[in-house]
Amino acid sequence: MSGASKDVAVAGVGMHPWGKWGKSFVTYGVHAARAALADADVPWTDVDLVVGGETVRNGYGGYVAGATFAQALGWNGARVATSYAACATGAQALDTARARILAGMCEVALVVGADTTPKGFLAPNAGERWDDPDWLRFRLLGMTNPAYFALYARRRMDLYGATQADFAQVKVKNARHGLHNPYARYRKEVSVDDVLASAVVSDPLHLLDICATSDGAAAVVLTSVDYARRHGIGSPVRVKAVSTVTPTFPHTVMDMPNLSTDSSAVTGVPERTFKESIGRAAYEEAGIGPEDVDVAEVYDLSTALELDWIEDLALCGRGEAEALLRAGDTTIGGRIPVNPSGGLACFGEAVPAQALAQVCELTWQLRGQAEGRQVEGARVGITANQGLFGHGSSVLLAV
Amino acid sequence: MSGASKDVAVAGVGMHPWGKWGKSFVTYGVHAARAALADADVPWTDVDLVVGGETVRNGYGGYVAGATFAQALGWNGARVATSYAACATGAQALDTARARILAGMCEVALVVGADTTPKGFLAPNAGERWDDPDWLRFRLLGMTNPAYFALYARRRMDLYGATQADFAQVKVKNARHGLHNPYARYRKEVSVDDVLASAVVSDPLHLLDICATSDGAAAVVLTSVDYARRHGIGSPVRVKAVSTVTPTFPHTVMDMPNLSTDSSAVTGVPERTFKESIGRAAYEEAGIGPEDVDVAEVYDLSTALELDWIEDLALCGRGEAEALLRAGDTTIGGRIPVNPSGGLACFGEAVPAQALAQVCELTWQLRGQAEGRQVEGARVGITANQGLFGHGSSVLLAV
Amino acid sequence: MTAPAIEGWFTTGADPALLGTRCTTCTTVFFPKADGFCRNPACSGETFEEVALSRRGVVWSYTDAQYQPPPPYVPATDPYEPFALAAVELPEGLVVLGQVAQGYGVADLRVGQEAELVVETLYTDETGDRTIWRWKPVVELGEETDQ
Amino acid sequence: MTAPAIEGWFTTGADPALLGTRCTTCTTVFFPKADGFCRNPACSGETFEEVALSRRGVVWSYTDAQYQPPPPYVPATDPYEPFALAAVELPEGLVVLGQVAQGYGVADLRVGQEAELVVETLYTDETGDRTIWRWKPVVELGEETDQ
Ligand SMILES: [Zn+2]
Ligand SMILES: [Zn+2]
Repeated sequence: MSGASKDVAVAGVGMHPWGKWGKSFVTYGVHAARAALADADVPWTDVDLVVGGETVRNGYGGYVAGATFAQALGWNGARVATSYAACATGAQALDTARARILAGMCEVALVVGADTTPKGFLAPNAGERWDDPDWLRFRLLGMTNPAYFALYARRRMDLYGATQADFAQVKVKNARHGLHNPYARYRKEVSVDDVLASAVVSDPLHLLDICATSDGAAAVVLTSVDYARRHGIGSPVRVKAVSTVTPTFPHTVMDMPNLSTDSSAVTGVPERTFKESIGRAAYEEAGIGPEDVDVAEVYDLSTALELDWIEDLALCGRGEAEALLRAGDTTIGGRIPVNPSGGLACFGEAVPAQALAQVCELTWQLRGQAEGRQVEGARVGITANQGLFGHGSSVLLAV
Repeated sequence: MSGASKDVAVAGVGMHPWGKWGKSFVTYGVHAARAALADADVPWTDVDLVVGGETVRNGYGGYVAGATFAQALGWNGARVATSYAACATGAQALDTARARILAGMCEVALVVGADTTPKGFLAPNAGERWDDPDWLRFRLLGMTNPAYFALYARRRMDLYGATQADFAQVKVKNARHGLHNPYARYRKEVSVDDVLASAVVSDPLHLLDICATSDGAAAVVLTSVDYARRHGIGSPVRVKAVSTVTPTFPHTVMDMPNLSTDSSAVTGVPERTFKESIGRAAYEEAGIGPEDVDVAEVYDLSTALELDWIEDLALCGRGEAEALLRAGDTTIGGRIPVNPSGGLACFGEAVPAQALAQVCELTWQLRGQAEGRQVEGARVGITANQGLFGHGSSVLLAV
Repeated sequence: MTAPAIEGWFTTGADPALLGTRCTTCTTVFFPKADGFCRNPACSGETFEEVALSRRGVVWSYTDAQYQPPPPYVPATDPYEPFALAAVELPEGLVVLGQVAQGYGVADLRVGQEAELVVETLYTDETGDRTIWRWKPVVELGEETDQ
Repeated sequence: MTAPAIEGWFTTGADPALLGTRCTTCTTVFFPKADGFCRNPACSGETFEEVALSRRGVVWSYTDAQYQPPPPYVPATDPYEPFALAAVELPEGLVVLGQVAQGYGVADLRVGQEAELVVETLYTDETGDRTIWRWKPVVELGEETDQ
């Protein structure tokens, strides 16, 4: 299959502002969907596929999110699908839509992710579940999500000489990036001292190193390149790749919510870690290399994780991300701006919407519409995130 | 796109026997997956996409079923996806795999659905949810699933002259069909008198008119037609269509778990009901008409619903299904055998596996391997089911 | 104190009626009340006005619950007494489910027959009677019996 | 009565060890115990034998829990006392998480340092002490202090 025929067009994107609004995820999702349709100038009745990102904390309607959004927008007979892949949910939903378009089974797809999050710590459902690692890690170890993030952060310190001030600097950068983003929840400058003065949650990470959970929604209208052209969109932002690979056994990097890794004794260690393979698959599918990337949106569940991702995406060598950060290379105006949207630091996490929000931001960036946070001349952008249980995603966009 | 290029091959199918075994859904799913791979003679390491049918009652591992199965089979770096669509889950998962194959993004896909069901009535989760119709229907009306089935059954009686003995006859037929099916849970003849002597659950339906819930699993290996040919499968069973349409507003047939229908006053009634449109979309996609169908597997949540489906699939005119049944046309050996597997009557319902089990049965039928229940000379088969919230599916297979 | 089992779904006066909403753009009626966005796919309306639905309609189908439904259903009596259910099509072009009025069962019903909305007690809790809408078969003149 | 917080995951004698399983086909070791199917994708093994894992390994990383984790974590003390956590790579080629032995904190740890498995009390309930495996830093000779 030739490169061109593997493209689909991003005809429109839309979001509901992130925050804690106390409304139903359906309201957020429909708001974002209507915004994306308006952005694309595509009528709802033209949509022939709706893909929902599932939310598992909002009753039956959340399990069948695709159908819930389709009904709320008004049953129009479209095909429907609902995807779940933890934090990679939005990218999986996008890929489901992309595949149907590339297969000639659909012309206009609407992809929606939205969440209403509970207050406080993310903790497992009630009940005793002695065969569920997500329950056991709390019961046997008291291992919270931030504790996993902290393991990765500490490795950077001991192996590469990272400091807590470096981690804080990621937050400072992202807070500044998000200042003018109308969809961001937190729009306020933060100093290194602010971060270091906040409470330590799991050493070496402070409260301000760790992202919050938010309500939010994002939507993307994907179309065939043909439909976009007929619709008057001559040079749309294009999806060049969506990576949804799983790990290769043995998966040797400690992964939330597991209590252990696979053993490498018999089979040896794979050439790439799971997170490295996520980006690699996207580059291979797109025929685009890391050296071509102008801007990246990565999953900064913690500040230190942003540094991991920069290396996992091969935007610099292993152990070099702190140098990039200190040189201002990852700031807007630098060599390779990372999280110009402000990232999770400014948004907070809204699981099924997050990977789609990254695509929204890159679309605005590649169109030159990211007012107040524009990466000048950006033509290629990449996203990355990782979910639980071997899920992760990377979306490569180009104009 | 030409007809031929829209086909994918069913290279292998496999199941775990239905029943109440008290094991994890993962065990059932891996068993079925390995059986399907063995049937296809495809090594697991050749699989480049795993699609799981989600189960929402088995903890986090059930939410990410695709990844759970991929990990249990051994991380092999394949792409992964997880679909949810209530009772249509398996067909949605199949369609996700098919689209990626047709898009040239994948050659060998493994689709797995498995469930471990709780004992007793299906009831909503605990807690008060005043905006969830699935909770409200119990709280305000005491409306159980069988009560919805009973509404449809009663309409057949008042409008078309169906009798309770007709409904019982569906059970008698399906029980006989399933006698020799090694995957069926119930393999025992039943008489009309047995059905009529069982307790009335929701008038006019007796206990034996309504299907049970079961543990079970089914898996399908889908490949490109090209891969199948290279692999030595010259004339595989082919997936000709997968219909996953949503309703068209107004959806005017009372649908579980809703308390009401849409209003048709402003827009008028759509040309086809939702269930009619499910089959219609499959026929249109396949370029095959109801007159070409040799065998059907339909979702007999109740005996009376089988009669509805026969008409919804246009295998006879509206109100004529009882005549078909009475003439023995829907029995193996008749004009258009329905549920030669024994149907839900013999299996019980295992939500994410059910639509895939239908595909397994039709594959065996079209290959001539349905020992003891073979529909002679079957070359075209269709499945149908309906989930909650505007989900439904129909898969059209041909050899 | 007597109060509806759910707030704002129906009126409780002499001529009780279901309360829906009507889209101010396309006039489509919704029950239960729609809010936020109109579900007519051809309409982008976002404002609704409350509307009382017709009190009479035609039976679309009916059944009963011979076993006690699981929670969150709250049984009205102990031991459990079966009740009937009906789906009734209103002149507004929609079908609404409801329990059937006390004293009536499936033998009193027929597809196509007229039914009228009444309000009765669903269950009683520590604060008093919780009421709900129900469908009462309209019996033809001369067949009326005292319920 | 003292008993493990989870059955069959570790031994509790003088030299306690984690209990995993080894695939009898490909010899790959799993902890927690694998059963049913081997997770090595190149192996179709379905039988496993129990195996005790090495008691010493090398610290892969470490952290602590400065706030009380939510349930199902059971706090050992009231008020809550923070504890450290470590991921330790064993010679069997896998990394296993554990709390850090009592008396040690992140200041006592370093990536690459040796650690040894001990069994200590996780919490106490109505039936007695519930024990768990923990990682104890192996302090170099001359640096040993009395814990
Ligand atoms: Zn309207
Ligand atoms: Zn093995």
